[in-house]
Amino acid sequence: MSETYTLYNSIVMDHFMHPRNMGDLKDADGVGEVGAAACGDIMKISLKIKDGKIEDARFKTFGCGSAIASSSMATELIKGRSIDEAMNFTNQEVVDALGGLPPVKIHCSVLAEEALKAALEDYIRKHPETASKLQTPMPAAA
Amino acid sequence: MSETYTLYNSIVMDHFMHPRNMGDLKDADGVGEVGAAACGDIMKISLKIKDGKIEDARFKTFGCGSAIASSSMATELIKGRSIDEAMNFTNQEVVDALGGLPPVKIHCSVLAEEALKAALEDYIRKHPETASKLQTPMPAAA
Amino acid sequence: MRHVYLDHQAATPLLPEAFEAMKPFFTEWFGNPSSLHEHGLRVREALKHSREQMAALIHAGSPDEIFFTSDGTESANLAIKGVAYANERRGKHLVVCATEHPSVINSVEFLEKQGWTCTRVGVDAEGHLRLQELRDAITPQTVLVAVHHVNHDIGTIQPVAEVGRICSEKGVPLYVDCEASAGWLPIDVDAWGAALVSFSPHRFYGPKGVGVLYRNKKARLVSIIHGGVQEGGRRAGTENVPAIVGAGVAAEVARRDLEARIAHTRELQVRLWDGLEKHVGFIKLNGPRPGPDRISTNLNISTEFIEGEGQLLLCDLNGIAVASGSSCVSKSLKISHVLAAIGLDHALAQGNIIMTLGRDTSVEDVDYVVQTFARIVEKLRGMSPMWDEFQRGIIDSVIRPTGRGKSFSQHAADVSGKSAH
Amino acid sequence: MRHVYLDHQAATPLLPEAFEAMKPFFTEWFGNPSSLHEHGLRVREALKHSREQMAALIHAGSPDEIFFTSDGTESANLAIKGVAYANERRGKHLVVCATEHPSVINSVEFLEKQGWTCTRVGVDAEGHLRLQELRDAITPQTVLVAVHHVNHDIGTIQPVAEVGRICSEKGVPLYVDCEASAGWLPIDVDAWGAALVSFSPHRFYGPKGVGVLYRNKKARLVSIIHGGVQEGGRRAGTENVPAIVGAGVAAEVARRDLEARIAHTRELQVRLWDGLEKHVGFIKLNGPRPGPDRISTNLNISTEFIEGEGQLLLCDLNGIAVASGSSCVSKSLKISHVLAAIGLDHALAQGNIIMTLGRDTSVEDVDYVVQTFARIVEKLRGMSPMWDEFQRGIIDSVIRPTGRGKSFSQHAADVSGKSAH
Ligand SMILES: Cc1ncc(COP(=O)(O)O)c(C=O)c1O
Ligand SMILES: Cc1ncc(COP(=O)(O)O)c(C=O)c1O
Repeated sequence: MSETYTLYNSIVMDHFMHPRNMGDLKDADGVGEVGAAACGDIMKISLKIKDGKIEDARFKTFGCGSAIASSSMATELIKGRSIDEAMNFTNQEVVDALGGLPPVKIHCSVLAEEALKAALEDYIRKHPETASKLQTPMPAAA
Repeated sequence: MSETYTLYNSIVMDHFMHPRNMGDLKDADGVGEVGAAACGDIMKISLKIKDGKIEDARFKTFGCGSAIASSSMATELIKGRSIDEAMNFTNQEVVDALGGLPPVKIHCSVLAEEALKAALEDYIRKHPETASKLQTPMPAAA
Repeated sequence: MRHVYLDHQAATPLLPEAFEAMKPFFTEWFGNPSSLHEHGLRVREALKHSREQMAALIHAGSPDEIFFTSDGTESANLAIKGVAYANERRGKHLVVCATEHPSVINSVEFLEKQGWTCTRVGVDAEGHLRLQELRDAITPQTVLVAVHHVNHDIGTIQPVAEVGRICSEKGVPLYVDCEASAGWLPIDVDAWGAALVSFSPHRFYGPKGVGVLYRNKKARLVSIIHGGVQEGGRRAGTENVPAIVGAGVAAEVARRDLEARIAHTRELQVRLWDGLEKHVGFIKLNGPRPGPDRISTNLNISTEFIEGEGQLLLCDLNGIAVASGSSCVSKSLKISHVLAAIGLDHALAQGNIIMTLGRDTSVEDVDYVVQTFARIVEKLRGMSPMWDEFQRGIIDSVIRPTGRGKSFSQHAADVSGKSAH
Repeated sequence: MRHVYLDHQAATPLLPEAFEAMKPFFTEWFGNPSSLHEHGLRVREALKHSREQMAALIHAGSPDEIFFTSDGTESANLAIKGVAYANERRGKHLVVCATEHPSVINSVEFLEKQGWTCTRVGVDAEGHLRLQELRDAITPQTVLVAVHHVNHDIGTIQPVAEVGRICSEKGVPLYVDCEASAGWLPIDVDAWGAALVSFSPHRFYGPKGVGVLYRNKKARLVSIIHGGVQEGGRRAGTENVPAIVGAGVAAEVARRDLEARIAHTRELQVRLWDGLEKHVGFIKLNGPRPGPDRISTNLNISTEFIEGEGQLLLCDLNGIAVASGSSCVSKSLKISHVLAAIGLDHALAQGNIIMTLGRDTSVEDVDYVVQTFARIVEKLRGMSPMWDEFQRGIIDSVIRPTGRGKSFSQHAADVSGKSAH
């Protein structure tokens, strides 16, 4: 391999080669699995939530390099956030933290946002008592 | 110049570079000047005729390399022939003697034939007594 | 780290002897072949020689039937549009194979916008053109049949000689795109009865920047790039002399080494596929098995439960250069229309990798690829929710169905809310 | 024997520094830019760099506005047809200058067969486009105006900036063919307001096999060679990487040396024409005098009473490479349509020779050419019946009429039985 000629920038490549938080959480409080109809990628995010805070996050991804990097980065970013903060998470945060993605690959970061939201919704569905405390209204199911 | 890379074969190049019989005949017995409408070439052949034989021939040509070579070769070929023989002269003789011409340049040899015939006609016009002795009927004027 | 280049379908290194032959034409013999002086005439000779070398490679009757273009794509465009425009008054119908390269398919689509109609003939699961369907597709308005020799994606060798017989029976000219076969398989334009054949020497160790179109003298063809009277009036524009010279050398070497190249790559192809099949589970070869129906250089494989780009990237990081999807259009990241045409399950089309062998590939290279690829697949499956869900019986395998769980496509549709295909 | 190459309009030798830059891309960095692995990505970078070098040469706003094709002819075809097809619904009328290169004229003729109409704007005796005629030719259906920067035949510099003003006033995109000027004159696409500009680096010491098309982002353009998604979908086909790399270097050197090249060739141009005018009688310069209206490299001369090919051949035999008629179409031996458009007398069009200077041409070269050419003319006039008939007062000179005799054209018509034009 060459250091200089890679398809993605060095942050993306690093997250692709050494993904953070890869795997499943044994006793996940919320799990979201979403797919992108356009490209066929599938992403799954599991969350451990305690006292309204995301304590831990894991991902599994079937998809291209930038999809893997996006889910790795998304789980990194989300850890420690409150549910409310997490509900306001957008794909742009992933793109920025990765130092940019090729235009044709922006949808990978969108998928990461969607997987996270799906996991949060799953948590809220299972814990209806939390819903009333949310400042952000729950988004319509994808 | 390179010996190998020339537009025409070596015979044509030789006749172009060292034309035979170039010039005018002081007391020509017949002179023909013809032009090719297609390419704009002009060729003039002068003949010295004695006892029904072509004693000498000269040419002047305004035209491309193969036109000059064709007229040079035509005058060479025609010397010593009888009027009758000369009347049967065709451009193919020129082409063959030159070792071939590019297809787009065959008309140069035709022009040489025409110039020769025009010179012969001029001679016959000036010497009507010769016409009756001809075996070949005189061609219609070009 | 070992470096193994397995993307010979996309590009090949220039032969040193071809480069040597090209060198003087850059700075010394730089003339324009249209010039009437020494500089022009010298390079005109060189073009003539290359034309002879091309004619010999494909058994063309005369070097005058060889036209130089800028690449295989332009040759395909010229063949399709040049014949269509030349025969406009006779008819406006074309017949092509559904798995042609985009340079053919998209040329045809362009003509369709201009009022032509086209029938796309289907293929079987291994990519073989359906001959009866082709025969039935030809109408009195058909002015051209286009069938590739070898598929660029899955390596299927088409029954070109049979197609040629049908075409001559029906009196319709046949165009054969030989881009994926020239230099790697024997080509005999006369035996096939082909009116037009195209290929590109950069696929067999020639330089980029030149394509070839063979046209039988009897076939009508008009130019599509208009201007000067170069290439017998069929391709205007200053000829790429050095590339044409190098291409000629590459053609000559290809002709000389053809048998050896086939034997060498066939051996490696079998070894590579056997190794992969043994060390990587849930893997499928697309197109025919190594043998008379498949070109010796190409392996198109689908690895289940993981996606192609990740495989490609990890291969690259391990020094292995491969392609995914359709090598020529991988930028678009779309699943190749060839895989769609053979009816490949979406799950398998996603995990597609193309490995193409070359004359410099070695046994050690192949063994390194087998080992490395097995590790890569393991790593990616470890990250894949689909692999996990397969283990847990939620989804099933397409390659070795267990009878448990729903299909990948169904699952993908469920989680994305839309059908995956 | 001295060797003097005076056909820089037809071809130039490749710059050694360009060749050096190209070398590794043949055998080492041979990848296909569409490939997603290291080999592909490396050459993709190289294309990007060359695009930047091209953009700088013509002051384009962004390298993304630079497209690579195979040569100037293809670029012209793409500009004309690509804009015409893209705007088909808006209108089907084009305006071009009558003295465009055949790659423009014949592209337009092709479109005319497909239902477009085209107005050809005339030129004056020195080849300048008639601006008012151009303005009047533009209609609401006009989708493109095409005007070359410098005429390939007679070196006339066109008032492109004025044309640009008219076009932006009328809201019609302007395409400027810069093949005969790029690398030899400053080009500023923005100052001109040009929507499209084409040129070919092999005319300024770059390699053959690559052409350039600049397209302003606002101009609509569709591709004419269909296939893969290379060049932003506007030119399918595997890119000629080494040539593109070398072309970039040639563009950079051209930009750096532009002033020096102009000064050097202008001095030689003046010296050459002065020498010829002094030592060869009955000779005429076609196009404007050396100065702001004429490119510094080109001399197009007509020598009376003799024909062009003979001059060219004798020049060649004396080591001097020149062109005759229209350099790009000299194979057809037809008198250039440019000479016809400026109304040049047939007698003078016949005796046409084009000499184009380059950066390596020296004062000694020029003096040798003057001497040698004078001898050549003398020799050919000695063979010419026309020269003789002029001496004898049968025909008259066009260049310096004596009032005696009929015109050459009349005489030619008389002896050929048909009108000579
Ligand atoms: C003004 C002009 N345009 C276009 C062309 C065609 O360019 P190319 O020979 O690179 O195809 C030429 C060729 O000489 C030219 O002079
Ligand atoms: C079968 C086939 N035809 C045509 C082409 C286009 O050739 P090129 O890339 O030389 O333009 C390709 C390219 O890979 C191909 O595989």
